[in-house]
Amino acid sequence: MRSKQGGTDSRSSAWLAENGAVAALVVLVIALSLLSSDFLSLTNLLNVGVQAAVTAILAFGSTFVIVTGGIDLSVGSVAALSAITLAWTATEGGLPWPAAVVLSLATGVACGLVNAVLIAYGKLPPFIATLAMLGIARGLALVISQGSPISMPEAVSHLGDTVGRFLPIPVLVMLVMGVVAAIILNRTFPGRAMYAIGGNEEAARLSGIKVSRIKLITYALSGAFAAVAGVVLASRLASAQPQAAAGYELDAIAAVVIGGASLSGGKGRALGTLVGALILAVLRNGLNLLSVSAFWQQVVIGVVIALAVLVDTLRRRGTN
Amino acid sequence: MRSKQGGTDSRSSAWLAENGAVAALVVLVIALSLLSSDFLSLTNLLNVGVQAAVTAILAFGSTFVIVTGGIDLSVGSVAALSAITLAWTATEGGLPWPAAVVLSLATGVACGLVNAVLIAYGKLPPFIATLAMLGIARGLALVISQGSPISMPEAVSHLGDTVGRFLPIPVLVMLVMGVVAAIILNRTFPGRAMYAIGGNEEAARLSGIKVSRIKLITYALSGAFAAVAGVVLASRLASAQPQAAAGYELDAIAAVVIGGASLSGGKGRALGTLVGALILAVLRNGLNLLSVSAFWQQVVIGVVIALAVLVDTLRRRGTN
Amino acid sequence: MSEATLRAEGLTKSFPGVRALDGVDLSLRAGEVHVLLGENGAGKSTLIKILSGAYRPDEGRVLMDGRPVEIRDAGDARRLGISTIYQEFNLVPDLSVAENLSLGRLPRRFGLVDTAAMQRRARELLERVDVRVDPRTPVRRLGIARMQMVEIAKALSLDARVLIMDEPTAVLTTGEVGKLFAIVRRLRDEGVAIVFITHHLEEIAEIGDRVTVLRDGRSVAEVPAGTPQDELVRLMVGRPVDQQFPRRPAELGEPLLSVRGLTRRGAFDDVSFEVRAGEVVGLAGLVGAGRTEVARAVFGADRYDAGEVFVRGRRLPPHDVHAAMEAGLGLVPEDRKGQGLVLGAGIGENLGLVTLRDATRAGFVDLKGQRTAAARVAEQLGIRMTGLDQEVRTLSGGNQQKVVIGKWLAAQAGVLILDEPTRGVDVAAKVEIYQLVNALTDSGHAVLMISSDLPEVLGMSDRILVMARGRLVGELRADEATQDGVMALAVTDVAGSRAE
Amino acid sequence: GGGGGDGLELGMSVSTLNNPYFVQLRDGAQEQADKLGATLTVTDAQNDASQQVNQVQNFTSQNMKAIILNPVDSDAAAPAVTAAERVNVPVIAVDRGVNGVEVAQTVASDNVAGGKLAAQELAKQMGEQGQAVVLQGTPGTSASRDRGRGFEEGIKAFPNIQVVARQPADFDRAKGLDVMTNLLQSHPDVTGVFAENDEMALGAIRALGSRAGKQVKVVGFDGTPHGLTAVKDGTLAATIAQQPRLLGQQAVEAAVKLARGEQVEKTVAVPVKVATKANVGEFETS
Ligand SMILES: Nc1ncnc2c1ncn2[C@@H]1O[C@H](COP(=O)(O)OP(=O)(O)OP(=O)(O)O)[C@@H](O)[C@H]1O
Ligand SMILES: Nc1ncnc2c1ncn2[C@@H]1O[C@H](COP(=O)(O)OP(=O)(O)OP(=O)(O)O)[C@@H](O)[C@H]1O
Ligand SMILES: [Mg+2]
Ligand SMILES: [Mg+2]
Repeated sequence: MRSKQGGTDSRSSAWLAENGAVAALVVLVIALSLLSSDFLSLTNLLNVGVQAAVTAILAFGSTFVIVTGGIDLSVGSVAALSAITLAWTATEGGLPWPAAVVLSLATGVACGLVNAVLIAYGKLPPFIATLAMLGIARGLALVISQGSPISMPEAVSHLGDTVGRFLPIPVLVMLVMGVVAAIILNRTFPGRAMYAIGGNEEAARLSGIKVSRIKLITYALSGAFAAVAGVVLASRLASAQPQAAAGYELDAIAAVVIGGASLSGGKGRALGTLVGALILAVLRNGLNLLSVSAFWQQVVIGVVIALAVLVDTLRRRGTN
Repeated sequence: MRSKQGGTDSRSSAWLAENGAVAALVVLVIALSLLSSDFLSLTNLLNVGVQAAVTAILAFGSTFVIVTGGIDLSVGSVAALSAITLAWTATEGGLPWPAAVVLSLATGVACGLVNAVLIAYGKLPPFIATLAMLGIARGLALVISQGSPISMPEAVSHLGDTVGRFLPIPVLVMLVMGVVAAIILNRTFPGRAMYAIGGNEEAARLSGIKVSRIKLITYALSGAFAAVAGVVLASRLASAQPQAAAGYELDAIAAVVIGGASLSGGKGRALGTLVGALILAVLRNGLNLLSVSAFWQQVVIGVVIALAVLVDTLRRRGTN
Repeated sequence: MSEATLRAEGLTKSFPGVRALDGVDLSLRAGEVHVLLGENGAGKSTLIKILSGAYRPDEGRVLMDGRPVEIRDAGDARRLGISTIYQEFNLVPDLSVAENLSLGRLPRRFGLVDTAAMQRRARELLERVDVRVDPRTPVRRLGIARMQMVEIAKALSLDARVLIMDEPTAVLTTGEVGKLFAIVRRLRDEGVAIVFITHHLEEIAEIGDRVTVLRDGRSVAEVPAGTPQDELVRLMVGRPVDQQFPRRPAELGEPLLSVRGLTRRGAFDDVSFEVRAGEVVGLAGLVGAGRTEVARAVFGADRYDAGEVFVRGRRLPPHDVHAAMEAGLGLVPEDRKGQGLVLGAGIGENLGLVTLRDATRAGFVDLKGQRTAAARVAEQLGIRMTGLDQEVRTLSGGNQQKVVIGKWLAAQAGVLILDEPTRGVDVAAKVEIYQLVNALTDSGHAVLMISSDLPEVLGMSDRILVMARGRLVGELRADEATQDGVMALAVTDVAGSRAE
Repeated sequence: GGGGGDGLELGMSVSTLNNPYFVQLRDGAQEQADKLGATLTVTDAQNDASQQVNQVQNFTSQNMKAIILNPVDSDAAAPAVTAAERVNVPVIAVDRGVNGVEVAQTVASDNVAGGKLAAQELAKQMGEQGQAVVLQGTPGTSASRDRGRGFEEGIKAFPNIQVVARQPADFDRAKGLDVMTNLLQSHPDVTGVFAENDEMALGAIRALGSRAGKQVKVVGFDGTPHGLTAVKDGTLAATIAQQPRLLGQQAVEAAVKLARGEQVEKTVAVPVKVATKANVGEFETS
């Protein structure tokens, strides 16, 4: 129940209620720092950040799509295709690297636009359109690269380094993309329109929102974020791989949903998505540190994901 | 517009409109028989049937779930776990094979029930609950098998053979499971309740349908069908593999959606799902016959899936 | 009077299996309230959806100020100054009231949404329609009546030349209707052309200037608003309808439903009442009085904190719809789209939903029996459809409402709770429904009827309970109740009874 | 512990455990670690190069004394190695090399050479003539690339053998079965099959039925237990045995030495061998 007293208190609890995954993350971090003495060091935490970066950036892009009630299965493949495009045009193609970077982003956007056209004008279910793109983009990445990894241009590879002595650039990029996603979602017209479309597409249309145009923007953004993720990934590996980020779409979607979004649309926030991606990364990092046997890891990851979201939904039910 | 004359004509066209994917399948079959002289032989068509079987059986199970508006990502893993359970209990465990088969089905049902409890009582989004199960079941399959394939008991392996000279048993099993799924969906109380829940869960609840109980049945069925698929797959290979059917969940969902279901629930039919699975199998078979290069295959599959569903949605728009 | 602001000529629109509009003409002048009248499914909503750009006509054209115009989408309509309140809510449940009010036209500064300006605009608009609600509240939390007021506020925010209102009063109580009419009169005097759709005939004389009557997708007459109601009904239905409330009191029996001390903090407090066999009990109150909440709690749809519910002397477990139904309770919910219907399923399917369990033998559903029963109910209520397989989504609003009621008629509930049962239903069908209520009580069943339509409550109830702010504040016998009497109770201020 | 590796903590990142070959690699390493009294932590990178980088980073946070890396991809492993060597943790590459940076030791069998051997053995068994098909692994993986390249180079020497189809079956037994079934429709006269791993080969054998080992010769790759059994049974004509256990053992041995500050060879080549019915007894089949 809402009360008028207790401003800060109820605000912070309201904030927690809306960003419930935070609680799960905190519990996880506490548990892991008790279980492993290596966990709570600065280097390790930065590692977790770096390891979360690619998933988080993909997931920010997926957040737009999921907020509109869609789904994007192609993000992993598009990330690989964009990275391959960059590396190939910069090496074989002989383009200067800034041009290659632009081309790589354009590739991501183009894939997103194709998805959007199929969905908004062809009326394909997003699942099918982006599943098709999952195959197409992956196939094109293989075709362009002839199946072999391509070295990244030196200049771009520095994206995998650190600034100063500590701060890894992937973490920086992740935070910047998160802020961009948050601003788009909360403060821009297309962002608000995404919520309206996901909440009630017909109402959005009858309120004069150009639904198809907003969908174009949505999937283009998802493609662009995927391209950034692909470039960050390739920079970390110093090489663009045609098989990179395979299967990451499920991680990205999981991060968004753990972060509080609903696959039926209308809900979701960039901050929640970040927390979702961090939960996944912390979990994998922790299992490595605890030397959980490889076969058991998948079991443990599954159990912990279920528990994390369970904690969240039960707590939410308690407050309501 | 529907007219009162022309009974049969409008009936068959109404049937086509509801089972639109059939048109796409026909086009595909015609195209392939023109492109490859080997395609339209009885043996090859039976091959296609066998190759569709596992996906189709998984997809029948997913149809229940998708009709209720849920999603089941765990079917591939559950199939592998069930097959491993069978093989392991029959060889290492020394159980007689009929007992092992029952145990294997029970394993599938148990996985489904865990999914359902998390979803219906824990209020987890189906995506998260079944993603967790995807990891858990796969992990358990690896743990039990220690990562190595286990031979199937001889008796069960005959499931991969043919009856008489021609009819492959996997095709038979697929057809039987399809009929079972169709009857459950169309004629039984739980089936009709699934449609109501997928169409409007609140309205279903206020009409006296025990939503949680129906969800238990739904996911348990999905698990049972996954177990059957796993056993069929392992019989074909004469060996249960811990990594079998990895990634099949996307194929299964794609088959259901190509078959006319909607991921938002309330729609879907067993026949459509069968057609969806056949489209995927025909496509893969055709690409092999045509010797399309490995790198291009994924591109072609993506394009054809998009086109197939596009044809369907455009035609549907035409008639309305 | 002057040249028509908006004219529609020969509008025709077909859907699969039905011609919804067949050459309809309409002329709308500045400064008039033009009432559209017609049975459920006559084509009123289809007509206004063409004017607002939601549908494109198959034939015909629309002129504004004598010039033909193309209205391809909502944006076009807005640019032409046409603003519409649809019959079905077009709000986004998870967004705030303020954002819904600015949907599609968010105020922007430096490219970013100007939240402060949005809140300011929302406050002004809510003030104009006199609704007290925090603009930051998500729309989902508003009751249906207040959602309607938000819709009205949203339509007003456009400062339109043409304002179209599709059954805005269907879910409002007398108080809100008064507020709405005051606004409508002011706009009319400012020269706005207003289209007004209603099934409450008494509202026509009160607010209307001219009436266009639609029947079977054709415009059959244009008459002044002062036309006697009997004549309007004859034009609309094609035959006279005796629209007296035909309540036929039945013999009272045992108490079938007793509610004792039912409480949910923040919603209702210490509610106790009884409904006896053969009785119709009306539950009246202002919007937000908590009637819907009480009904849902009794039926087991929601939790409650304290109190007990008995049916035929047996105590019901709380929050268990299935048990309530087994005991013989039924609920026709107020929100037909959200709670009553499976929109994507067929009419037959929906009508059979409640009886699905009973029609099951050994796991298999008797589909044939279900269909026969559905066909009978559809016939009885005069549901206008192309067949039992037509998707409920594509029915007209009133016909959807008939389906919601119909599925409970088929179930033969011992105690039927009706929450706004005749919302959007035309006069002829209303009488049908009243007759069915009579038949229920004649055969020893009981009915609890919640309605914001005071004449209906007064006309159909044997006893009237009045709620205010979550409490029962009074009880009136049918013969002693008057509109003023009920209203006086309904505005009782029960201090501190509701946490606000 | 007899080997004097007491309590040494070693990390090992395996490219995938969804494949018996790598399971054997791990088992070999584990046995050796147990024998030497070292503690070995094994992680599964699930064929994802970046997850592997993460795992190596995590090993360094855990202060592992040496890291055994079974690269998902030779190129993509370089940053992981750099990260480890920055904090002076020696890295041993096993099964695949690392391109671009130097590791303390590379223990590998040569996939390209193995591919060539496969071509020669297949040609021999086919009588140096006829039609052959290739079942390719997951497109874009280094194993598929290298084995495929070796095979193509090797088969060139036999002008009377025609490779009539190359189709991917993703290293998966079920897919091997389906793809082979389909290829038999369009190429009924094939007499030779090269599968880029044993799993696909075993699938192909299912597809061939009684023809396997008689009219049609199938050559696999890896020498997994099931593969070797099939060789013994005569259905699999040959497999290129890589001795994964030996690879694992060698790697752990080197890791323990390095952790104790001793010197090791830059490269250890564990030979690939052709296992045929004649010599299959020499290979361990457990
Ligand atoms: N999208 C649609 N598809 C098919 N039929 C439709 C569709 N929309 C409306 N109809 C049909 O058109 C006819 C006119 O419907 P409309 O909604 O205009 O009626 P109405 O006059 O507004 O009725 P009510 O008073 O019940 O609101 C009905 O028979 C309805 O079933
Ligand atoms: N003044 C108020 N302050 C806070 N919440 C309110 C207020 N009035 C109503 N509500 C909320 O609105 C909803 C109920 O509104 P609703 O109008 O449906 O009630 P009702 O008594 O059934 O009235 P009606 O049947 O006329 O719609 C509930 O969620 C209730 O808590
Ligand atoms: Mg209407
Ligand atoms: Mg109400």
